[in-house]
Amino acid sequence: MASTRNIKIQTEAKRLLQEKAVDVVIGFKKGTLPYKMQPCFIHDAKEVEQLELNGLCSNNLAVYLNHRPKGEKTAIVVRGCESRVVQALVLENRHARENLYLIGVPCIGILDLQKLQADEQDPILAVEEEGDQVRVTYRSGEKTFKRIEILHDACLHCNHPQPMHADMVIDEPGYFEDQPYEKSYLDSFRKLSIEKRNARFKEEAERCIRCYACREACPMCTCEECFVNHSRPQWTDSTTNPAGQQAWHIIRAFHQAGRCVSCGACERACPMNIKMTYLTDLLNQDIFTEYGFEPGVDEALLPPFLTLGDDQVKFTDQQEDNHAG
Amino acid sequence: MKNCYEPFPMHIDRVVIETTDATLKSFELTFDRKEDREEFFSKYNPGQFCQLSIFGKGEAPIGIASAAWEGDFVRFTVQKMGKFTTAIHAMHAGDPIGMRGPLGNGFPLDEWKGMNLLVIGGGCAFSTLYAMTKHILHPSHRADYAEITALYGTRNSGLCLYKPVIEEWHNRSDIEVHQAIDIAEDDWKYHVGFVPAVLEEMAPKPKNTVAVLCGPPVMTRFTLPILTKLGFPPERIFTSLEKRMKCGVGHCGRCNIGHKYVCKDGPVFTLKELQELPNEI
Amino acid sequence: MQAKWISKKDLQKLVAKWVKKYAVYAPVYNGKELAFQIVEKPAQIVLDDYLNTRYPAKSLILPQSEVLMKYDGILHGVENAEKEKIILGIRSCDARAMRLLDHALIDDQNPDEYWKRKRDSAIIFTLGCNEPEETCFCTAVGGSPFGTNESDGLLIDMGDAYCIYLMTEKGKVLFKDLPDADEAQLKNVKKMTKQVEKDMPALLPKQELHDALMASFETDFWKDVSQSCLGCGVCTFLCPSCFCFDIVDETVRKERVRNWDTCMFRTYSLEASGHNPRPTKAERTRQRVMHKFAYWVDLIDEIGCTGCGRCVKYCPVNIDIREIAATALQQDFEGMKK
Amino acid sequence: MKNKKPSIILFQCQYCLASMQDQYWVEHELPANVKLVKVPCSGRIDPMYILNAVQGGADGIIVCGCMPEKCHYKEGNLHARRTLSEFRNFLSSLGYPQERFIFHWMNIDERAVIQPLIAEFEEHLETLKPQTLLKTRTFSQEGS
Repeated sequence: MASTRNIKIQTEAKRLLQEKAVDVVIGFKKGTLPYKMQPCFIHDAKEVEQLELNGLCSNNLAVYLNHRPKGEKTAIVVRGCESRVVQALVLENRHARENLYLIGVPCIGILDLQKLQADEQDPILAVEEEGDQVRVTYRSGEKTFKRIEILHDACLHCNHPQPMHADMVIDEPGYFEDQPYEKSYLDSFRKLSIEKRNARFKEEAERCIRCYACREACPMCTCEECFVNHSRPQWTDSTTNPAGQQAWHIIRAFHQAGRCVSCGACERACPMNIKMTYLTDLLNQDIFTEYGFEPGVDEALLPPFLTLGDDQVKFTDQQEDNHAG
Repeated sequence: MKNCYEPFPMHIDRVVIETTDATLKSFELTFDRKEDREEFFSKYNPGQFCQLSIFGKGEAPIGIASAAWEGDFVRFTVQKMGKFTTAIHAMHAGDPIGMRGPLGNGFPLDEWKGMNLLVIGGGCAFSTLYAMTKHILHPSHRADYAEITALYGTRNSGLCLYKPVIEEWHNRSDIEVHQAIDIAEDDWKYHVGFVPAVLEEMAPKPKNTVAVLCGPPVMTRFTLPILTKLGFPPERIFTSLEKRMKCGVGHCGRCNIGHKYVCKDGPVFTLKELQELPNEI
Repeated sequence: MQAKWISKKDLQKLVAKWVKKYAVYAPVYNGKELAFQIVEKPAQIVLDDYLNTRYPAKSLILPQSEVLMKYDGILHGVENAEKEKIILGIRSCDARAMRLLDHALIDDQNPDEYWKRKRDSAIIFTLGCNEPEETCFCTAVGGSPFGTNESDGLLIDMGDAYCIYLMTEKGKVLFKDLPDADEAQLKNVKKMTKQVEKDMPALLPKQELHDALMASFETDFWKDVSQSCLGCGVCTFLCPSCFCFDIVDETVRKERVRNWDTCMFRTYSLEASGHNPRPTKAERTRQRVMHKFAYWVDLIDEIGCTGCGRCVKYCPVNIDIREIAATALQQDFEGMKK
Repeated sequence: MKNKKPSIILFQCQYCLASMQDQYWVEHELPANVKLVKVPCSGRIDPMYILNAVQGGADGIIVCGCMPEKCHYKEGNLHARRTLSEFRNFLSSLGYPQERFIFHWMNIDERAVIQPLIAEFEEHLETLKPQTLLKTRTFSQEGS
């Protein structure tokens, strides 16, 4: 039985395709594994029944906008994070907003496979979601979780699960309400001594196998040529040694400063289960404190590294103060 | 067994600026060690290539542009393109350099004995054809082959490689040389036009003739149908391919077309072989 | 083929002896996940209730980063003396992959010294899979959870003991003092393995699939398949039979290094002129799948995928190579051609 | 090794040193432990340059740029100030404390300020241990 949420998504997709308002609808369909969903591209109104959205949809669909043919009219199923990506990319002139149609869905959160599969040697045979309950069948037996226990960290810390700037919003309750910006989970990290923070960072970064799944899964990684692929000059080691691994994680995160929407798609794509959203969250928290900016939320405000605001004045004042003092 | 990734230590003996725009230079390399030289010349067959190696800049596969009888050096003609070639263009005579090779199959010169040869080259891809023609023109090999016709096209006269030698070929009786440029120039004595068109005009006879074709992909794409039209069967049309390579010995995986590796099974293929492979050039 | 019988306790004692002489690699829990690591105490080894390691065992012979040469004015190959290795508990899919890599890296003219040296110094004991995972499909690509021709010995878990089939002299020496398995025991083993194999996916028609893929080459099939591909390297880096590598110079360390590379990256086949024979994800996905299911068949008449299921399980967007093969078999490509 | 002076990388905008004497000093008379990286504008300093210096084992980093409204390229210094100060925060959360990374915005009328600034910074760095947390390369010079 398709849930009412899915039926509503399908109905909207069908209407759009039948009216030829769009060429393609990007959404999710059932995957080949019980714990995976596949991104799908529906061109034909007859195929809309494939569309589904549940807690296993772990990708950020907005990533595909970067690869669609020019001028294509695209409808895309968006949750909170995806809608903010679209807004952020439109602001960066990556996409023409008029070619996009956002089918907003209040987010029900994304399940974390790592939490779901605490023991990797005990495969999952089935996952069933019923409201707040998630029933997982393992080879060793069945287990029921509360949704909140197995949500991905990024979703637990998400403050805008409701889709923004959407062309229509599916009338179904989400799992969370919007909240004011706060990433208090970072406090415990920030409070650690510098050695411990460094150790924590290295422990994560140095498991990296440089497959760049994080980069490719990230909708905000839009560079034509990534700095790690650049050969003239070669910016950093392309080898899996600490220098290269750390540089990759530091600079990747920094390129997302004030841009990352904290969807956590990078983490969920990582085959080595490396934690990395805390890096961009650290940066974004600084930026929020300094400039009050949240990526993808405001319709006109440019991200802090794309504009200089009234820095000329502020900076002058600051220097004059320094010299006076 | 020798480590197949370890380059021979070499030195640049001479640098020749080939073209008026200086994007093409020839480098003549000499061996630092006698045993390397002997190993190289015991294996070398025109049409093969080497991996030139500059530490810090990596390696690049470059076709060999000299015949063995020319001397104890190996010539490479390099176009300035990417990281490696820019680096080698900045080098002078006396600088050290590494070289691995010879790699690949080269032209099947023995198979061609007794036949006519039609050599068609375009731009800087003429280098291996030059090596082959030079090899064949040597008095000890010339008698093995019948008539030799060469067609060499460049964008303009300034971009023509090996000018003095080709000039000399024009005066020889044992080779017929045609040259073509794309746009007419004042004191140009030869053909004007693209290689496919000139070839059609020349209308060489396919009987007992092997066509060897090396050039930029555009030229190859338009010349192959002309050859077919003139009646050359695909198994007697030879061409040399280029791909990005790293190892040069068929291990690193990237230069494959279907199940063939350009570095190991090529770079010389007949049109027939290519027709049997997936179209991924 | 020799068959021996050893209790699990005795195997531990045996490993304790090996550890003194050899570098023994086995699945060990490293705090985050199971991985093949050097064993110090036999008790560390996880052989029960283990499906497979995430990071492929090929890394023991073809490490992700390997120094090929050092530079001191000229480049010198490095020759690290390899301590003899025992790799214990590798799955037969991964062992079969090593055999495939032998074909790829050791040819008569230019054998890869680095691979060969490590390979020659390794004794490999596979562990049969009594309970293969849902993503496993070794039987579909010509392997078996109890493949015997892939390694030096095969261990089969029989409750409190292992039945050990020994295929090579290297393997036999290490187990020479053990009693042979008796008739009844072997009969039990046969019965069990037959049952497990029966429940696994059916064998793919190798040649038919090869022909279908060759026909698909210039169709839109690959565009559809690759539509959701992100273009990361997860599938190939975790694949036990992928061997492509890149050679890079690390100027600071004065080393020439080889790193795993993947056909899924744009830069993999990009030429200096800017021309790329595989410009989009469609061609790159096609290369990955066809290399395994078509080109390997051309070369050695075997499918180059070993059915470990890692790419299926870890692909961030659930691109399933089994599904691609199955769809390709059903498609009418002649009709699709442009 | 105890007396080894802390290594400092000085990123210097080519326009901001107005005095010839200072310019000469920076280019020719810097102490051996200070390395100069001259850039066309402080806005040209990519975080990757800084990271390379950090990974190469630099004990301290100085970024010198122009005063506000004095940038040759109008607002390169503002850009540098925004991004690099954030990068400084970021590095400090991962193991490179803020005190090792300082900015100095130069005035046109400034004379002989850079010498004491470097000396003072060096003195301060000497009170800290050599930085090891993000150092991943074992070479003394590093490129950028």
